[in-house]
Amino acid sequence: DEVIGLITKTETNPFFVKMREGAQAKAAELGITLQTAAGKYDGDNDGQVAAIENLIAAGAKGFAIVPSDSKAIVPTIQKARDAGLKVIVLDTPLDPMNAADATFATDNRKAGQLIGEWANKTLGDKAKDAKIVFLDLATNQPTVDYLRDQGFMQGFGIDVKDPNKYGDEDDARICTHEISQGDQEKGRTAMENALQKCPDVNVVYTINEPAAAGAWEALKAVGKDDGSVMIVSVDGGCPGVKNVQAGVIGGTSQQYPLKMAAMALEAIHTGKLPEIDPAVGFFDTGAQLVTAKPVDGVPSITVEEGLKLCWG
Amino acid sequence: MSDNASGSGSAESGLAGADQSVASFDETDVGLVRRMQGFLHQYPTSIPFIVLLVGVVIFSIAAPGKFFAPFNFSLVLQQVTIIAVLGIAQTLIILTAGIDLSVGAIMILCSVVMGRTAVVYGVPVEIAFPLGLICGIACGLVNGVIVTLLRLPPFIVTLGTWSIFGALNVWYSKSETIRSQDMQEAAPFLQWTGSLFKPYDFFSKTLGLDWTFLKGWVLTYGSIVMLLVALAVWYILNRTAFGRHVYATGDDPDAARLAGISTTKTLIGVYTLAGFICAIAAWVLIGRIGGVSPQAGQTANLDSITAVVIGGTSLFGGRGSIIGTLIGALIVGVFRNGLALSGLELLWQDFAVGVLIIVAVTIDQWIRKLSA
Amino acid sequence: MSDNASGSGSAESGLAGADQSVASFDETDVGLVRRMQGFLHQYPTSIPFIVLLVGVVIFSIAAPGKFFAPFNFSLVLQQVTIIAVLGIAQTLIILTAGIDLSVGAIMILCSVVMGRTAVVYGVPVEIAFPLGLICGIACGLVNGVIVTLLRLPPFIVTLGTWSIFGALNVWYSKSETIRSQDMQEAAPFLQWTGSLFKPYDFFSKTLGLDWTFLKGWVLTYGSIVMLLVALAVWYILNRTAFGRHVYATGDDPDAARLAGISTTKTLIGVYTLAGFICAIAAWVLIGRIGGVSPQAGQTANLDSITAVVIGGTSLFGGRGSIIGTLIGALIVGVFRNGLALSGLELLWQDFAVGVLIIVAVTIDQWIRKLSA
Amino acid sequence: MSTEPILQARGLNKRYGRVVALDNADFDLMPNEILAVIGDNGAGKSTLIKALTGAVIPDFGEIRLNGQPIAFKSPIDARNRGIETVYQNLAVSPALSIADNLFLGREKRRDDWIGKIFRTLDRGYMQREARQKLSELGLLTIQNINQPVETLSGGQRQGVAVARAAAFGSRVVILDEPTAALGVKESRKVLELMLRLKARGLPIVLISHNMPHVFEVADRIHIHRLGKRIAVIDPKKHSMSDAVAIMTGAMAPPAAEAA
Amino acid sequence: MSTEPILQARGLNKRYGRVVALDNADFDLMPNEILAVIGDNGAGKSTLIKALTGAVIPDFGEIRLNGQPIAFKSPIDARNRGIETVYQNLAVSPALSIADNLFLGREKRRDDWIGKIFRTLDRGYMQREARQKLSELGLLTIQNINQPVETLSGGQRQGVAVARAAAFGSRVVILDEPTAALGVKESRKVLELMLRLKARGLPIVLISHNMPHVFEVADRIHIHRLGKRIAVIDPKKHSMSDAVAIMTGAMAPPAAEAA
Ligand SMILES: Nc1ncnc2c1ncn2[C@@H]1O[C@H](COP(=O)(O)OP(=O)(O)OP(=O)(O)O)[C@@H](O)[C@H]1O
Ligand SMILES: Nc1ncnc2c1ncn2[C@@H]1O[C@H](COP(=O)(O)OP(=O)(O)OP(=O)(O)O)[C@@H](O)[C@H]1O
Ligand SMILES: OC[C@H]1O[C@](O)(CO)[C@@H](O)[C@@H]1O
Ligand SMILES: [Mg+2]
Ligand SMILES: [Mg+2]
Repeated sequence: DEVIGLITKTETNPFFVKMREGAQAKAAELGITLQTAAGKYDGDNDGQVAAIENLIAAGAKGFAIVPSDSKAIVPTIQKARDAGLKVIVLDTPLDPMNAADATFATDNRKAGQLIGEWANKTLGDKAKDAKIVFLDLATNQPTVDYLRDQGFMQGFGIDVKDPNKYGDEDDARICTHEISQGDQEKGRTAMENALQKCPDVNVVYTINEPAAAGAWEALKAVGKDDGSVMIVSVDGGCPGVKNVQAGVIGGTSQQYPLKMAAMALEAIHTGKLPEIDPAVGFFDTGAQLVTAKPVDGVPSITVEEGLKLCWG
Repeated sequence: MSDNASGSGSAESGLAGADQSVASFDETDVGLVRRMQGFLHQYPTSIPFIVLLVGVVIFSIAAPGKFFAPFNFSLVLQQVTIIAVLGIAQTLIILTAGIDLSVGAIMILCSVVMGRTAVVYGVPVEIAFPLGLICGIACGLVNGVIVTLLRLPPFIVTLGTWSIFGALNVWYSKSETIRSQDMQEAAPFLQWTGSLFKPYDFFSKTLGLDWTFLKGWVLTYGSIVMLLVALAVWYILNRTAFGRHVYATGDDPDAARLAGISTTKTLIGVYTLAGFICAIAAWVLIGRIGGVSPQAGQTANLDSITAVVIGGTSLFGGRGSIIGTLIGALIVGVFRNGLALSGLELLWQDFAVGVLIIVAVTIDQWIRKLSA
Repeated sequence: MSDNASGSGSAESGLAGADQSVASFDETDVGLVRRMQGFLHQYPTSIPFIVLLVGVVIFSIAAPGKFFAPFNFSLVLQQVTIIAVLGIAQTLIILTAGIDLSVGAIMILCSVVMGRTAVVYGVPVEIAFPLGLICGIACGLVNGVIVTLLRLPPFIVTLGTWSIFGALNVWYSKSETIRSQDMQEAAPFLQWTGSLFKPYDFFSKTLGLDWTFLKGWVLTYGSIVMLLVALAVWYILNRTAFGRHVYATGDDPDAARLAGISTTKTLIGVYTLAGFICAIAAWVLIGRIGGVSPQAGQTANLDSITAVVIGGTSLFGGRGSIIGTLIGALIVGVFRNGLALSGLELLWQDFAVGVLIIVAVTIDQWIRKLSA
Repeated sequence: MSTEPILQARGLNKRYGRVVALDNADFDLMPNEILAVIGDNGAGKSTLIKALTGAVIPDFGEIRLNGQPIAFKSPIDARNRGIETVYQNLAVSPALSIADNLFLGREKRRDDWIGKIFRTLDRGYMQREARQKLSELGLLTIQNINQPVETLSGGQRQGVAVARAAAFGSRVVILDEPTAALGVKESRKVLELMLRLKARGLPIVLISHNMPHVFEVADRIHIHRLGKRIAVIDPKKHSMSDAVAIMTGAMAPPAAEAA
Repeated sequence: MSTEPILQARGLNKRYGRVVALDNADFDLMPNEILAVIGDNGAGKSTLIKALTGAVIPDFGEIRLNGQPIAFKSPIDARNRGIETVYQNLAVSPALSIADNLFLGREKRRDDWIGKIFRTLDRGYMQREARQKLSELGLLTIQNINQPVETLSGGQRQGVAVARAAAFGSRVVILDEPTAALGVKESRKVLELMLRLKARGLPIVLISHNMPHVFEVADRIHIHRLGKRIAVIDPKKHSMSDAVAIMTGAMAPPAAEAA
């Protein structure tokens, strides 16, 4: 009886729940046992370390993991590989990336860049005196957080200074960075506070779609749901794509968690890894911009296409 | 033995004609300070209120123009509403010397039950909403029954049910978000707590009063629900027998039992009521985020306990008040909002919140000592 | 008044020749059950141990072959080490009727101080390591001084310092993780707690003993450090005057003060010692993850309190033990590990953890009642 | 003594770990009598009355109220049957006010419709009553009836507990050292109160170390020693000195009256 | 009364909100005397001795020890100056054992090198001593010296507190109703103990409602009423009846001795 593991960051984020559903379907198809685990919060390294150890104890063939702390987990992954387990990293690459057997992920910087470029081109001339609010993830800036944030800035044409850190820029168009913890309620509070500082905001970058939904409620409450403010996000979950359709979110970079998980299980089960471009270093499961208002020079898919590919 | 000692009988003969007057002392010293002291001594909940005012003054200076504005005050009120409602539930529990780690989980579970039943399963909101309330009552009842019948520490029980309710949430919600738009279509009533009440419009329309000073003030109906819940619980605690039993149970459970109170009934009542209030919080939550998000409210437990403790309620039970909790929630809300507006770097905002919490409670204790 | 009543003097004449013997009752009923009862009554910490054993038996059946193996037991021990060490610190605080929400933050801050100072700033580990320990002592001292001098509730104080220490962590660490490889190069000593001790090899090498039953068992030096810390704190609590003062302070602080104990000194001592132990936990943490992760340990507070409470220590102070906390940490570790190996769906694992925690403590209370 | 006892116990046992607090103890309370229970410190008097009132569940032994076997599960059961007790540790709620404590568990609601619908308490009534009950006990130094009980002096606190039992006892009143902390004047009032209750037909159990008090009011004296009743004596036939001698083991219990 | 007082207070005041507990109270304790303090419940006796021993900080007023003005910040200060007190609420730690309570705050370390280096307690010694001290008080019913104090009977608990004060007082011993919960035999032992302490040269303050006890051992009687000392009388010159009459306000305090 073959055991393969899947370890995600948390258990409640729909992104990971869908990833798990994808893995479950694949496991049933392959006739293997899937053992799942998750951290207790986004950033919980110790929970993931214990999960890996338990998989070793369970005699698993290998596992896929979305690392909470891309550096701190490395020695434990090494331990698992030494014990003969195949390890495939999903969503958030390790540092160094080659510490895993393979990485299947969204290119988060690119995901940010896509919405940044789209926002910039959509605004056109107005882009040069835009007022931008950033609803980021957490004070300690985990990888996804700065990758998407800095990617957006690069796409929008802002000088990012240190590309692995936000908050050090001096572009006048940046009005404020607020913390949303990727949560809808906290996203709303963050947007409310941002509105106090930047009453004339017209672009809102959000770390993910729950934060975007919260921001929308805050904007709606002050009558700024009239199209004067553009929200961009990352995820491409079904509620998010529907929000694009409804005009709540202007554009979102869609990720493909089910694909990541299914591919990973297949690869561990068969022992055959897909072709990986050495220049990138990981298998890019792709990020596509979903928007109802495509602009030239920024590849995008329609809402209808997005809805077909969406998760959760 | 002295020759005077001839039993208690002889001593008592001295009692004839004993003074029957009640002790009384002249209250001559009635300067302003003493009157202030007397006031604070009699109304100790006014003390955290003073601390709150101090906070408001400081931030009005630190973030000029932005912080001190009717609109911003309305915002702060909206931002603290959920934690305040949960804080009321938590106050009830903490007054009995318990603690409830499951309030956040109950709230999410009930919001999922209300929202998903109505929107995804298409059940009329007239049924889905009461179902959500029953969910809260049931969760609270489970807590209460385990705490009393198995005689386990509330910390353990609610730690366990936190896990259990959380699992049920994942199971029932399938971790799927419900969008504000879908909610608006299927069950707008659930969003009502998020809609705005404008006192100026209200008074000018209904009573024809042109109270311009009210212009700019807005309230969500959620905030009004919060105030009503607070009022009701205040009444229960202070004006009914059940309320007295809550205090007695928390103060000294053995004494309460010996005095003939059923601490079991009291505790089950408290946990159930708290569960019901968590369900109300779920309604307020839906109003605030427009829809349902199964991952919301993860810090709600600690935040609600914080509001209670800053509001002056003792974690050891038997001492505290609902008004304190409301003010406690507001104090934290004002600090967070004020610091966010102050433009301080995020990292130093965290630092400042920590310092301010300690300072606030220090001032509180200091005034209390002066007025003792 | 009856004519017999002629004062206490006359009553006391009956005292002459009063029985001077100590009350004694025949201990005839010494069946097995009564002896078991007597044993449990005298050694109440053996009760959670029984619960732990029950858990082990159940999982050995539920996850056959996988759970009951020396390798897996070693794993569980490694997994609970950090929480157990923090739990020891937390036990000290809780025994004084306090609570420390900052233990996790102190641990992370100290691990960052140790690791970053050595690896990034290139300071010799002989200095960086003590610096980390001093960091812990300083944090604990800050908590203790605020709690005692400002007389604030520990909940508030440590909630505040949690924020403060957390901000200092972000500031000093720049949120940068230190990789294991870099640590190994610059300061391997800090990783020592993660290296393996193999009892079989040890005994065969040093004493030439071929104890085959030990084969397969491994321990990290971190686990050994944990045991040593537990032993030392147990000794302090039970065999020194300071330890008695800790219990007395938590039991009834007013009585302790009236009895002539300096509760201020005792509390400052306790918080400082707890801070020091958190710094030791930081060392164990570095060993466990190989490097330094500035965002680790967010649930460490709750987890450590859970271990303490499951271990039978009262949140109201004055009653509890270190051994209980170790077993409490192990119980949770065994549940989580056993459930993970059981192959249950994640969601139902959470559900089961909740149920098992409640069941475990129910059994504990039930045995206690039988042995009372 | 020909009538049936109101409250009776046979062979009560209670042990705490290795300590035996009750060792086959018997007990009889006759109608309309004041029964004193005396004994050394630690003899088991308080445990006995706790066992009789449901505050402690005896390991074994039988209790009868009016001849019916009963097994109180909690003090509430006893109270519902009209047995009112002042426990030695008083059982007051420190943070609650004097009035709250007096009416704890039988709060008075307002008589009007508000009281019916909203279950509003009649606080004015309870405060007035509380003040009056305490004045009856001579506790005149209490200046503020809404003062929390924890701020009262030792004697005032005891007064609150005694006033509560006296006000509500309807079948049996049990007082465990009710005057221990009371002054001369206040003790006298409590003794008078006991005689008044007895005149109203209530039987009373009085535990006390104060021999003059005991011999003044008791109709019979139950002597407890080392966890059991060793004698019941008639205070008119025995001197205080005898009682003390029996209680401390200096004298053998009189044969006829030995329990 | 020509010698200087050991412990003296003038014009002590203490109010709690609207309640005045001490109202310009004076106090004098002479060398090698037993001074009784009597007064109604709530008269302020306990507050007075709390103010004298640092357990309560008076609002104003002056305290002198051996003629030196002092301002104790806490009971520890008083204890370090040799003043040992049994408070009315006993101040024992319920969860700690009898032995632990007796030695609380002055634990005995082992004499050997282990004790020096590891500060190990000499538990055997403390247990033996504790057992002996309690036996001296006639508390023979205590079966297990390692029993937590909370499991003791009311009287046994009081015995522990009294034993502690008696064992360690070196300059002044203050006893606030030390025999309230004690039996006849045990009370007798405490009175004997007081006389023994006095014989050793220690002055003693005894607060009690038990007039026979007071008149038996006291050299002088301080009468407290409504927060102040209203008289100091000589028990040889006044009867119990006079004392009670003065204390309750039935009789005017004797002019010469009025404070
Ligand atoms: N919870 C308990 N655990 C252990 N021992 C107990 C407990 N309660 C009482 N005891 C013991 O039982 C014995 C009887 O106690 P009890 O309180 O009944 O005595 P008492 O006769 O009321 O004494 P007193 O006159 O001092 O009040 C004592 O030795 C006491 O130590
Ligand atoms: N902390 C407090 N807060 C408010 N009032 C208090 C406090 N402590 C004492 N009092 C009041 O002060 C007065 C004096 O109390 P104190 O305890 O000194 O009396 P006492 O003479 O010792 O009486 P007893 O003989 O009953 O022990 C009482 O009326 C009491 O209610
Ligand atoms: O919280 C950050 C996490 O949230 C997601 O965007 C899903 O909503 C993930 O891709 C990311 O890892
Ligand atoms: Mg007793
Ligand atoms: Mg007193």
